[in-house]
Amino acid sequence: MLDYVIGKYNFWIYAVLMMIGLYAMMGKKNLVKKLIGMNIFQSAIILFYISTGVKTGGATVPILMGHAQEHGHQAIDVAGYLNPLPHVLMLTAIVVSIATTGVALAIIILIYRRYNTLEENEILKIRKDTGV
Amino acid sequence: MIIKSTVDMTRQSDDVIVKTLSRLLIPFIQIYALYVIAHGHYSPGGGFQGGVILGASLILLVITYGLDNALRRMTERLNTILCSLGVFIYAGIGLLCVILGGNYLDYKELDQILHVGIAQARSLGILGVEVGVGIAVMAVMVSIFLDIATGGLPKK
Amino acid sequence: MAEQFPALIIVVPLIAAFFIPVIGWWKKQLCYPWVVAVLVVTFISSLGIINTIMTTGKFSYRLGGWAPPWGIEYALDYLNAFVLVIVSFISLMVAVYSKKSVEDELPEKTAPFYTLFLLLVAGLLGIVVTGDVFNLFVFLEISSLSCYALIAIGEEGAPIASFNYVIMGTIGACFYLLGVGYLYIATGSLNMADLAVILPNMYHSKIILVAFAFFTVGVMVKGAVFPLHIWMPDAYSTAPSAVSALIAPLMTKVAAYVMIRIMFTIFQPRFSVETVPVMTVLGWLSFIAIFAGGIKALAQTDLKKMLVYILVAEVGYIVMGVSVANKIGLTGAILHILNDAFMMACLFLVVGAISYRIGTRDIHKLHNLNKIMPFTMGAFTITALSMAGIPPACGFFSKWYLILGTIEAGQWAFAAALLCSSLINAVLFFRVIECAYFKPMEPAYANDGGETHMVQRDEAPLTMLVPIVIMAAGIILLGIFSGNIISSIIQFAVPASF
Amino acid sequence: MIWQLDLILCIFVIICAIAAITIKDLLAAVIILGAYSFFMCLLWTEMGAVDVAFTEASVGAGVGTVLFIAAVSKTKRRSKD
Amino acid sequence: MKVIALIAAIMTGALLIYGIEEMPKWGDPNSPASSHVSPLYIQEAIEKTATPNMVTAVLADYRGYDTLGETTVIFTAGIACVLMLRKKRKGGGD
Amino acid sequence: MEVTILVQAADESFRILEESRNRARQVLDTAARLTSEAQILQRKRVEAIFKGAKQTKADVIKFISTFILLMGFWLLLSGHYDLFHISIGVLCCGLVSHISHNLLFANPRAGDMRVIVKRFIVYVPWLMYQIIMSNLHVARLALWPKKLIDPKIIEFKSKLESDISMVTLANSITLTPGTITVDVKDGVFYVHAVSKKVAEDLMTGEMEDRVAHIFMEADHVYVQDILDMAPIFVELK
Amino acid sequence: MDVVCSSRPLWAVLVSMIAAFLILATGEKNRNIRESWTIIAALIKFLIVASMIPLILQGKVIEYTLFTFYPGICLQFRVDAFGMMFGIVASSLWIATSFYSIGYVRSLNEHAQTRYFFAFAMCLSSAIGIAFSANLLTLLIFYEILTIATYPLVAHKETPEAIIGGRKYLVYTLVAGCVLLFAIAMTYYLTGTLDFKAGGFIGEGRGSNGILILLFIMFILGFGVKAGIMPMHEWLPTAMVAPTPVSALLHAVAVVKAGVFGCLRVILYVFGPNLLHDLGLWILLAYFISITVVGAGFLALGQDHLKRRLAFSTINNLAIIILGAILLTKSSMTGGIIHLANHAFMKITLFFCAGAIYVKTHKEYVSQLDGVGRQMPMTMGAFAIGALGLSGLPPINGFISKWFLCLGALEAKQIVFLFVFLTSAMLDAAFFFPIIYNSFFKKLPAGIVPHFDEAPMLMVIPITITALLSIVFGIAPDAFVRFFSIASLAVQNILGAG
Repeated sequence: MLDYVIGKYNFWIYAVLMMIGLYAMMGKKNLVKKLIGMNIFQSAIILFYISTGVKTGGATVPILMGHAQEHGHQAIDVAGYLNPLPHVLMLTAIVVSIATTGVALAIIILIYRRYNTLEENEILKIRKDTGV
Repeated sequence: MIIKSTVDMTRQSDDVIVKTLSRLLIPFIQIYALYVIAHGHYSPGGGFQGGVILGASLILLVITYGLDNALRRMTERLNTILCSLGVFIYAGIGLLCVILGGNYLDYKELDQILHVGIAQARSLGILGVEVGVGIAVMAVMVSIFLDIATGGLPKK
Repeated sequence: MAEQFPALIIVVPLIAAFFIPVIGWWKKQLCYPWVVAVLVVTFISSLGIINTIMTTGKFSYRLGGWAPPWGIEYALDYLNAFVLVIVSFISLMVAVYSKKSVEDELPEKTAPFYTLFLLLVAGLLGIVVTGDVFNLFVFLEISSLSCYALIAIGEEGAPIASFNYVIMGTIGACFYLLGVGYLYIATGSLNMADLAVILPNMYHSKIILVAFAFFTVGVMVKGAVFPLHIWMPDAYSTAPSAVSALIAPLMTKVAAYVMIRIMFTIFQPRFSVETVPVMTVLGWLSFIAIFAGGIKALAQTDLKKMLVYILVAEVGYIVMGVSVANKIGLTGAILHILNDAFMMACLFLVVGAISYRIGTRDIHKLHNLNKIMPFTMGAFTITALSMAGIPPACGFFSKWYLILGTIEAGQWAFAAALLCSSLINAVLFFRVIECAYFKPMEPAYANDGGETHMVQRDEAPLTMLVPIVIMAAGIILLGIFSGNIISSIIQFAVPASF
Repeated sequence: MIWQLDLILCIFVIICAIAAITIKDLLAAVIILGAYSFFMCLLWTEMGAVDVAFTEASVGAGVGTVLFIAAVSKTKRRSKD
Repeated sequence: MKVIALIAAIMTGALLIYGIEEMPKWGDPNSPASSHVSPLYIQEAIEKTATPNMVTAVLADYRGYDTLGETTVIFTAGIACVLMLRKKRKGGGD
Repeated sequence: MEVTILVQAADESFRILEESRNRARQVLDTAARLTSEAQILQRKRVEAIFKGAKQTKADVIKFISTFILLMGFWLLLSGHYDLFHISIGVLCCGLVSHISHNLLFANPRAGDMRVIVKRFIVYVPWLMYQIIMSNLHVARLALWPKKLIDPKIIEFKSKLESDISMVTLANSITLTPGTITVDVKDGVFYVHAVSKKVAEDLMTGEMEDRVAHIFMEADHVYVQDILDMAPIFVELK
Repeated sequence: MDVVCSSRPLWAVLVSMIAAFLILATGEKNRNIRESWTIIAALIKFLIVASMIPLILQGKVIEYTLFTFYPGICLQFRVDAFGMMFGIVASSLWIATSFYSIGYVRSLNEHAQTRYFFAFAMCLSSAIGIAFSANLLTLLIFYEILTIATYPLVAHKETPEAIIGGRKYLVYTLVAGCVLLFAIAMTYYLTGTLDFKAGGFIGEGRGSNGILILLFIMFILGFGVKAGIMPMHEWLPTAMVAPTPVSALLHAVAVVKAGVFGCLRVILYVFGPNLLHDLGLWILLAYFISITVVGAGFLALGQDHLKRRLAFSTINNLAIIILGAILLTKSSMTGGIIHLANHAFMKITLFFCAGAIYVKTHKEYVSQLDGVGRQMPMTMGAFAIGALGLSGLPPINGFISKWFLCLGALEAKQIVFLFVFLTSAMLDAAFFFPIIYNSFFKKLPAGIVPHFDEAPMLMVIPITITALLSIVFGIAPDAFVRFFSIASLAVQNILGAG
């Protein structure tokens, strides 16, 4: 049990981060807060992916060093480099996350223009009052 | 209904220190961004990161020197064209590979026009693609920032 | 050239979309013909693909020339070729239709609108055509992002609806991404075909189970399956009419496609049906969805809102077909993807045309609409009959297979739900038809023009009418030829493991 | 990969995340989000994902925060929860 | 809403933690993630693409299509903001 | 009777005279105005040509110096000195210099760069010395806090003119421990000083003088400017 | 049994459908052309149907397969003796109804005539489709088309009560359609086929007795709604708000007969006499139907509205037909099948008369009819013939069918049902005789002088013809189209197979 908790503590931490993000996305009334939660959620997922690429035992960043560059034919030690694939995927995910944030912020500005508030419950109230 | 006056991030800053320092820093930021794009093969970084930094340098320009000054350097139209151009470079390189007889984005076909060997052709293909990404990301970042910070480019 | 169709079908709309902002600066009027021309090319490519598949069988396309588990692969089989044709055809029709409604609703934003329109279509096509789970996520985001923006420029209340959609959609996409991550941890692969080979050895694993759960929930959010549909009614009903006509039929259908893909291609039916109780849960959720959607729709007076709630129920149909997990039920589900895409598209187009001409969508204010817009109302009636499951319109046939599927699975309640739902649909649509065809003018209204006041015929403009009529005709033709469609395509599209 | 550093960074990240969603001043929350991104970026560097860390530094802590600030300064700074 | 959010978050967390149990050991070089597809990238990248940074090689070449998608996502976001917010500027453009 | 007629005639003739004089004056005025307008236009044109020529020359210089600076930076960063990478570097530097040359050297009155750089290099050790000295002072303050700490904001009007010099001064003040530049507004510095001694040190104005010296301001004639202008004047004449 | 492949059944169905669209295309402006389409189509249809009689009488079966929906299910036409019976009735009476309708709508100057004739033609088309369908699914398709096509006719008047009537009609029939759909799906699941087979096919499937009973109940419920079996009859009197030709069509020719036809198909061709005997279902149904027979008769007595009285009479007679079939003896079946035709002729006469009276005098209630016979002797004469026929008096054709039915009851050794038949005949007499008596012999209210004033010729001629035909068929049941031979052939097939 102890091993279950400690040996994989980082997974626990990602889970906690994701929960925080998800809670903020759904539970917070303020729209910007929701977006902050969204960013936290997304980066927690990214963290999760990155940690799948980790290799213990002397693996370094996935950039070929030194002479290996010149002598491409010599065998490259696979265990010496981290797994590049999750990094690639997460680059894309970060981009997606910033793009989503940008669009969402633009929508927030549209909302603010119309209702002059960013609190979800107030907006709902205004909408109910105006009957739309 | 009184709309609370909001802070305008695109007004010219009246702080001389900020203005001067950013003036001095921007060219270096830009060259660093281009360095990041060009050296994506050897070091961390690449088109996306470089593009973001390049965009950030322009955003800095907008924040310190105001929207109109910045737009004189990078007009709305140019920005839009760069957005499209960047992505088009990427997609266009892919399409070029198709035209040269390979599959989509198969850079080894570029060897036919570059005459450098397959691995080098791929490397150059990657570079070209990164440049496209950089341009697109730069333009888009600036565009998004302008839209959000000004609420859609108000009066001149 | 033919072997390049899979690449072209995505790349052509993408590249075309990149040109639109430039075209918009130059000459605004050119955007529309450009989009239509591009979508025609796309449609032809999709036909080319399905033709290739029907003559030579399924094939794959390697992007960048890299072998599958390492590079990205397009795996084309009957199922996605079929959905491709649907998506490209309906988007073409909506594009043709969009001219007047865009001029009317968004006069100053033509260029960005059409850019996003094409990007949305490209994203949807990409989701369908790709054979890589992560690539699917990327295209999912392309389509979602353009969707958010397109919805947000709708009428009053659209931005907040769109924001809710952003939140829910991001949760869905992130869950999907988490699912991909768990699968990746367990298998190290991202290729669907590769996953399908690796996975059967590890069905007992909890990781796989969790991955499956996240996939399911993520796709359910995107596809607005019942309890996770809450974002959808507002978003779809406030969007501009051309947009809702595009996304309402396609977004949900593509999500349903992804669901079928995940459940029966990546995972074997053996896993999806036996190892996890998800099918039962899904079945009952769709059961509730069918009723809840129908009942909510009954409460609406806004025609578009009503359609949106019906869409919830229709998604329930497809999910129900998936959840019974037998060959005939799945046939019904796939056929319903086609039929419902047509019906929904037609209905939303009609509603758009009505609000363009009459300026209202209140179902109680549609008096004499059959005289004002006879063709539009004709199309509406045909679609309504189809929705109510009246043969020979296509809705009947998908319902028929779905019912057969539920009976074969022994789920009597589901069959009953399907039947009740067609009754609810009948009530919903006959309310409108009754009002449009049989209710005379209201006295107060009639007094203005007097008894002799003849209602002027004021049909929707041709660019709107043509797609509507084509869709309506399509509904009948699909019904009549549903046998041929099943025997030549869907029969093979049902995953082979059944 | 030093697990002590890893743990400390993780804890910082969680603290930042909680702070970012609880603080009522949105501008402060956004800045804390920037800090969160920065810690994230450190964490990734420490895990060897330099490219991703670089991207996060430029995007999450850079442009992302700027966009947030722009939006907050364009709207309201106070939040009610 | 807060309660629902809390429940959803806790359920998600529970699901995540449920899956943790059978995860490969943290940083295991022989885990499937590190041993199925990725070794080839590490071995081949320099030879096939002359790019020492494997991340770049994979990003722009092996999975270049993803990156095209990614760029398109960014482009989409830019155009989306233009569509939603951009107003006509007096005197600027048409 | 005659008298009245005479008077009338005289009045009339006076009036006519007056009118004609007025008209003549008007004509003269118009002529004068037109000439002066023409002159102003002429002068403006000359000024424009002069300015444009000056601008172009300054631009070229700015471009080249920016380019050199950036290229140095690039080479420092790059670490790949083959033809391919250097040519990319040249391309990039050219691009950045083109779009940003008027940022790095925005002030046309910046004077001779060589002189500035030389003087700046001389200035740096002095600044270092100052920093060390005030470090010691602040350390003493920190150790015996009660006696000497007397924080206050002092303000003074600087004689510096250009932005760059003011920024240098402000940063120098901030760099020296104990003092922080809070704000600079229209040449007035608001500095937060931690004790009386640092405030007095600052108020002696030595640092300001040195900065002014670097940038050749306030007590310097703009020799370079005149040298710049001379050939253009010659050409124009 | 020889099978002949011919597209004639298809054309018989299509002819009126094509006519319907021609009518729609011609529109309101060219009335004569529009109505000539109706008549031409009616004649052609009759000729096509009649041309198939000789083949049928030779014991052959005409088949035509249009599409295959799914392995084992086709859209298929098959003309057998029983279907021929219904087909010939429907197509021949359509001619009469067409002429009559033209007279009716023109003299009342109805609105929306194009819609009226369109729906009318569609109804006939689907009625023929029902008659000639080869399997349950085809039957269902046409059955649903019939439902929908009838709706505009019921709600034709566009008054609130017409709309309510339409609504009620739709609710009843659509619910029935759903039940049927389920039952058919179930049947397919059990047996893997839906093709009708003389003597039944469902017993060969894998259904347990309980499920078969359930299925039977569902089938009867489904078809029974249109046939007006007692608890589900409510829509029929309400639908009397429709114009009289529609009522005639509804109650005599197409709609209710389609229900009865469906019931008989199920009883005789899906379940078959043997199975029903084995399950003991027949006796239950027979008692159940008897309630309708007697109940409807008593209810009819209480109606003052003429058309409503006729409606209850219809319910009564339809129940008799079903009762005849369910008694499962040779004579009773023959009687039932032939009553299908005979009742049609008599009832249509009665409705035509009611319409003619309404057109001329705007009288709708039985109590108002005093002395009408003197004003409209031809009409009332025909009315008398129809009424007497229904009461089973020779030499009118009602006598023959009732005779066979009574014989059947004796054959089945169920004296109860003999009394049911007799009671029904009595009741028929009881509620028709007063009308005839009053109209001819009762004094008019004081001050009104009766004068000879018949309805327009276009109405009177059809009335006369149908009345005369009733007599002719009563004297020579095998005249012209040989009803009797066809009916006995059908019975022979069923019993022979069983």
